[in-house]
Amino acid sequence: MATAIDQKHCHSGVTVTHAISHDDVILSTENLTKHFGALTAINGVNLRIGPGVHSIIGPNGAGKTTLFNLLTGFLAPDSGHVSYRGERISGLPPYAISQRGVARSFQITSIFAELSVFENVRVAVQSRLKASYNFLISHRSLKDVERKTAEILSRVGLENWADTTAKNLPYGLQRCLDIGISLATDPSLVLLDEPTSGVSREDTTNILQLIAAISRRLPVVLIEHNIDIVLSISDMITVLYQGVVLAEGPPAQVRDDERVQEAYLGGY
Amino acid sequence: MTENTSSRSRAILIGALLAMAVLFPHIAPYQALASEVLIFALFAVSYDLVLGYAGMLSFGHAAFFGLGAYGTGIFLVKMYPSVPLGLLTGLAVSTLAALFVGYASIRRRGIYFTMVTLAFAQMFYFIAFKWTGLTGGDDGLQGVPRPQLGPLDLGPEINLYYFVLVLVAVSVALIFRVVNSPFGKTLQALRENHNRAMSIGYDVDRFRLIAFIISGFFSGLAGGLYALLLHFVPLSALHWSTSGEVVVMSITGGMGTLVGPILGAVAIILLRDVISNYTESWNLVMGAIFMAAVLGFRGGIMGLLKWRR
Amino acid sequence: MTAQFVLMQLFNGLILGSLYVLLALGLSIIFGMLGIINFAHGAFFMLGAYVAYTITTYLVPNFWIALALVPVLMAVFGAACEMLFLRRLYTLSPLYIMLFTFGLMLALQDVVRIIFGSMGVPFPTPDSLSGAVNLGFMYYPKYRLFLIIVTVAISVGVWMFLSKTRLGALIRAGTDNPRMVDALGINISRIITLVVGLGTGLAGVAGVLAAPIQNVRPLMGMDFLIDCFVVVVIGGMGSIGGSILGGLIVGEVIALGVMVWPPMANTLIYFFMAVFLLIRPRGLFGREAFHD
Amino acid sequence: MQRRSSCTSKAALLLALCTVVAWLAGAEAEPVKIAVLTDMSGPYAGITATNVEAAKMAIDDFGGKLLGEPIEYIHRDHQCKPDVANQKSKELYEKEKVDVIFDVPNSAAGLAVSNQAKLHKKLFFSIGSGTTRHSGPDCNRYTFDWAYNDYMLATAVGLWAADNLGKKWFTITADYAWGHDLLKHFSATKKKKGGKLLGNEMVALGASDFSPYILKAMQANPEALVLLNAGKDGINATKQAAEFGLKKKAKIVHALLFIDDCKAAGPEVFADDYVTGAWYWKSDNPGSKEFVEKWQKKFNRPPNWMNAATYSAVTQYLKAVERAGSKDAPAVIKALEGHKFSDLLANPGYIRPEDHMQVGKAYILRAKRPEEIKEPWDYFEIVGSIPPEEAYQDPKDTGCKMDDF
Repeated sequence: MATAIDQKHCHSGVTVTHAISHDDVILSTENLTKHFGALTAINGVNLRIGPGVHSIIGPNGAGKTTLFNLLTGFLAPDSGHVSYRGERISGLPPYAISQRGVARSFQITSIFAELSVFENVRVAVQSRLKASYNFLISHRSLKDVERKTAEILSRVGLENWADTTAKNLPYGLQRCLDIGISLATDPSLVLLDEPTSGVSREDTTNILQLIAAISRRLPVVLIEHNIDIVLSISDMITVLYQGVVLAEGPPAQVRDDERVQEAYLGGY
Repeated sequence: MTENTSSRSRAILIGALLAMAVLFPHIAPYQALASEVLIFALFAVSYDLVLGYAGMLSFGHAAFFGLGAYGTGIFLVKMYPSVPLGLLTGLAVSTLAALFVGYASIRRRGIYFTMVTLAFAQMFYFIAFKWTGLTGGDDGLQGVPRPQLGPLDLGPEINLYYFVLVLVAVSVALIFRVVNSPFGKTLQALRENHNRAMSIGYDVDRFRLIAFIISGFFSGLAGGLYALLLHFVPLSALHWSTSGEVVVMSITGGMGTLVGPILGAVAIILLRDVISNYTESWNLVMGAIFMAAVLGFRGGIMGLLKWRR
Repeated sequence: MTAQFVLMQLFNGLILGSLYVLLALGLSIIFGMLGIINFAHGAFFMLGAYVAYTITTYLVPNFWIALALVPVLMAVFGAACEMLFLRRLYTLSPLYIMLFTFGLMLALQDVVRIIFGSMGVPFPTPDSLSGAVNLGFMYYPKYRLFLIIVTVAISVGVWMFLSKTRLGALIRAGTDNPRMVDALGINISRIITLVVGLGTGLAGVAGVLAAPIQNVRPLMGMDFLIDCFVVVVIGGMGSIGGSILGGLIVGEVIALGVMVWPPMANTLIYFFMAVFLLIRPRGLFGREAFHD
Repeated sequence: MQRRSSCTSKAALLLALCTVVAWLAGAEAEPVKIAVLTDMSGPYAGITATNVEAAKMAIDDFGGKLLGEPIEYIHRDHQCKPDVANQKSKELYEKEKVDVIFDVPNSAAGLAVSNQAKLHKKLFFSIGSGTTRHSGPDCNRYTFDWAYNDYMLATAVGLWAADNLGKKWFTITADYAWGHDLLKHFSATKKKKGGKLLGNEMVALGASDFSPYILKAMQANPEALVLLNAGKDGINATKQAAEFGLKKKAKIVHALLFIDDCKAAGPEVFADDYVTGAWYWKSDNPGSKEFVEKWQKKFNRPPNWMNAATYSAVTQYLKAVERAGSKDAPAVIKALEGHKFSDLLANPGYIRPEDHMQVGKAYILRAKRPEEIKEPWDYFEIVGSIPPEEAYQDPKDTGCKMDDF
């Protein structure tokens, strides 16, 4: 497993630049803040996301998932804003943000349980079409959608499971399907929330390979618990602690940061 | 793969259903009951679009059924004796009502959605109850005519049955189409996982609203036909118990299958009619059937059929 | 319209509200636990009145004994229903459990009709509580005052039980998150039985208390059931405090509506609920619904 | 061989001919078939379900045969739902080929069945539903309204109350068509008698709490509180009126109250209240005692006045068929129109040809106090009666335009 990760690291490592130049920034936040009652979950966060794999780490309750929810419109910030390709997207509903090209997966597997694997992806591919509102034609008539669905399925390694009902998939494959659904929306940025949590070693390898493959085409933002994975796969790491950015930089720099070590040890 | 065999078996199923529908009034206890069964089958199918496919437990569908009936009835009684125009009026009224109720309630989720739909339906009931000049109040809207339709005399029950059959068959076919359209597939996705559907770019509330309106449209058609069948509109068409009835039919038959709610409507209406001829305790019998249905064959009649297979 | 009348009307709202509170409490905790609307709740209410009638007519002609026995008997009945039937259904969609309770409602009402007839049975006010007392601003029936006191006592009792006892804490935890209680190694199914029993017992008490001022008949629960849905929704599904406050609010809305435009009084609560839910989507103290 | 076959064919022909003749003859003497369509499981079932027995008894007492054929009988439960009533009436007229339907309580249901009777050109005797529309704007040649209507209920007791209880009244009205109808006729009576209406409260159907209305009534201090409601509403209102002590100050007058209500609520609830009745089981009309005795023997309780009305309607229908010599609807209708008779219900009774209302005396009943009741079910005392001319609206004013066949 270690070798696999190392290899990936080599692959993606090539594209890394330390400071992302202004033109490369796809998504950025400015002074993003969110309170839940007395708790400040996210506090004045400034993020700049560029190409490659950008990981967000931090102990439980650091505000990682809240950050994702703010980026994708599931939550509205109390102050500050999110910009995507120069457009302010905070305040937009989640579907509008998705339509602009930001895809996400969820920490707890989020698929369409009673539908077939094929249908899970098909409906996501279809989401880009106005035809989704058409209730007078057969869904089978959208041939392009079917073709693209098959393509996505093979990309995430589910081509042999197309007719299986999603809830009957083995857990590791459900996580792949979750990622597949995100990819099917033709995104230009992918946010993955702990894609390997609760997954067996073997499946973890598969998923990491998948992420690496994706990151070659698209920028990926990753929330991940496993420090080893993070260090091996990321081009950039942001450390959140109690809603504040504690440290930011390439893996080596973050690894050596004393505050990070302290926070992490304290957090666990 | 199984595409061919499944489409052939589907064709056989549809053919068998249609053949049965044509013969039905001759084997049903009486002809008018056969029409009633069809009308409630349509009501249940259109309700299933909302409950079974979009996953919204509406408890206010009596409003659309009842307003369809009143719209049709009032037009026929007070304005002009034409069946198509009457039905169109009923459809317009119920669709508008569905738009209004849907718009107000669609953002609520779960049980709160259910209760808002109930609240609006109760208000329509109250308005119909009070506006006696227009609706006849609790005496019902009496004396709805069944004017000649071109060469077709709708007076005899058997003629009305075939008229109803044609409209119901076309409607059910349309609803089947809706369910298997890109739109219908989206509905099922958002029923399964609301947040996921939103995160892949679907304006979930909009889909729910459209589904609600389509459902209200066909419920209104069922209501309009009911007015023709009865020659009058009972106020009870708007009562919450009518909503309860269609929910029960859907669940008993098997939600999210379309065929299930049809079977549910057929079974419940026929059973009730027949049982009530033999015993005053038909409520006890129906209650026992519902309980046994849930305990015994889960997933409704359709679940039972699948399980047998 | 005199001030005295308004005051009296507020009092009447309190009485009506009291019955709603008792019914809604049971309905609400069962909802919190199982995530279902219990359609049989109105039938439990009716059954409570009939059990009291049977006790006072055929066993001991004493209202107080009936008042003490009925909640216990009804709780046992509810718990039995849970253990015999509902328990088998938890793996299904809540809709099927609702259909089951709907069937149970029809069956119970009809069984009572077959045994006691559809016209109902007499149920006089107990002698010690008949007549009126002078409240200073008006004469008010003793029985109604008694009803308010009992409701307050029961509400406080339920509140104390749920908030001060260990068992109550478990129930609250179970209502919040059944899985968590299970994870703590506590037998959740026993807690569910207890909650259904408690809810049914509360419906039974409401039935006994309503009997002297209502026509005791098989369908008496139907009139209350839908109103109670409104109460529970306004209060917030699964919330104890919400049921109490919601019950009183609905009682007062009806009572005050009666003064403004009587025929509208019963529909007013639906209008009120619709507007209320548009402003406060989860009711007063509501949480996310179970099968949201 | 040849001959033999011709022989058999002749025999077959003869047989066929015989069959046809027999069939034709049979068609000629098709038996009279009557149906009772009533509420047997809904809210009125406690009053009306036994009407089925009353009809059977009437047929038995008639001899069970008419026009040389045994009388056929069938009944259906409409569950108090107008849509079910409407559908069941179609079943009865079309599939079961009944000649007449009796009863159909609930105004909406009654009106719907009346319309079906007209469409099918068969008879309908409305008994349970009280709406004046049957003998008013919605009258038709095929519908007869038996024993009572809302006008009679409100007017009779109003006239009597004005003379005997006092002229200051307060009304509590059930807020639906039936209640409004009663209020209209009651107010007219009040005007005629120079009474004074101190106030009226409209109460939503299904309201279980009457205390605010009782309180308003008490403030007005009337001599009589008039309850224009029925069934559980009547019981609830009366229970609560007693609770607030209103009964100590004023008499309560009901629009509709049956012995079954007294049994259900307990006699102390209605003690000393007044109501109109079309009949009471202690009345001494011809045949009344025999009917009650028979009923007592069979059901161990006396009949209510709906039962008597059903018995009377069925009997009068059968007699009309006998007079007409045919079950043909127009012939039977002509035999009924303007007919005068005396039976257990009405002594004398008269079927007005103008609006098909069957009229008779209206009885004023007083509910006995518990200590006055010496015999089970003897809840009422007849304290007066109002002649039909006063109890029923003049047919000129009903708004009925009787149509042709």
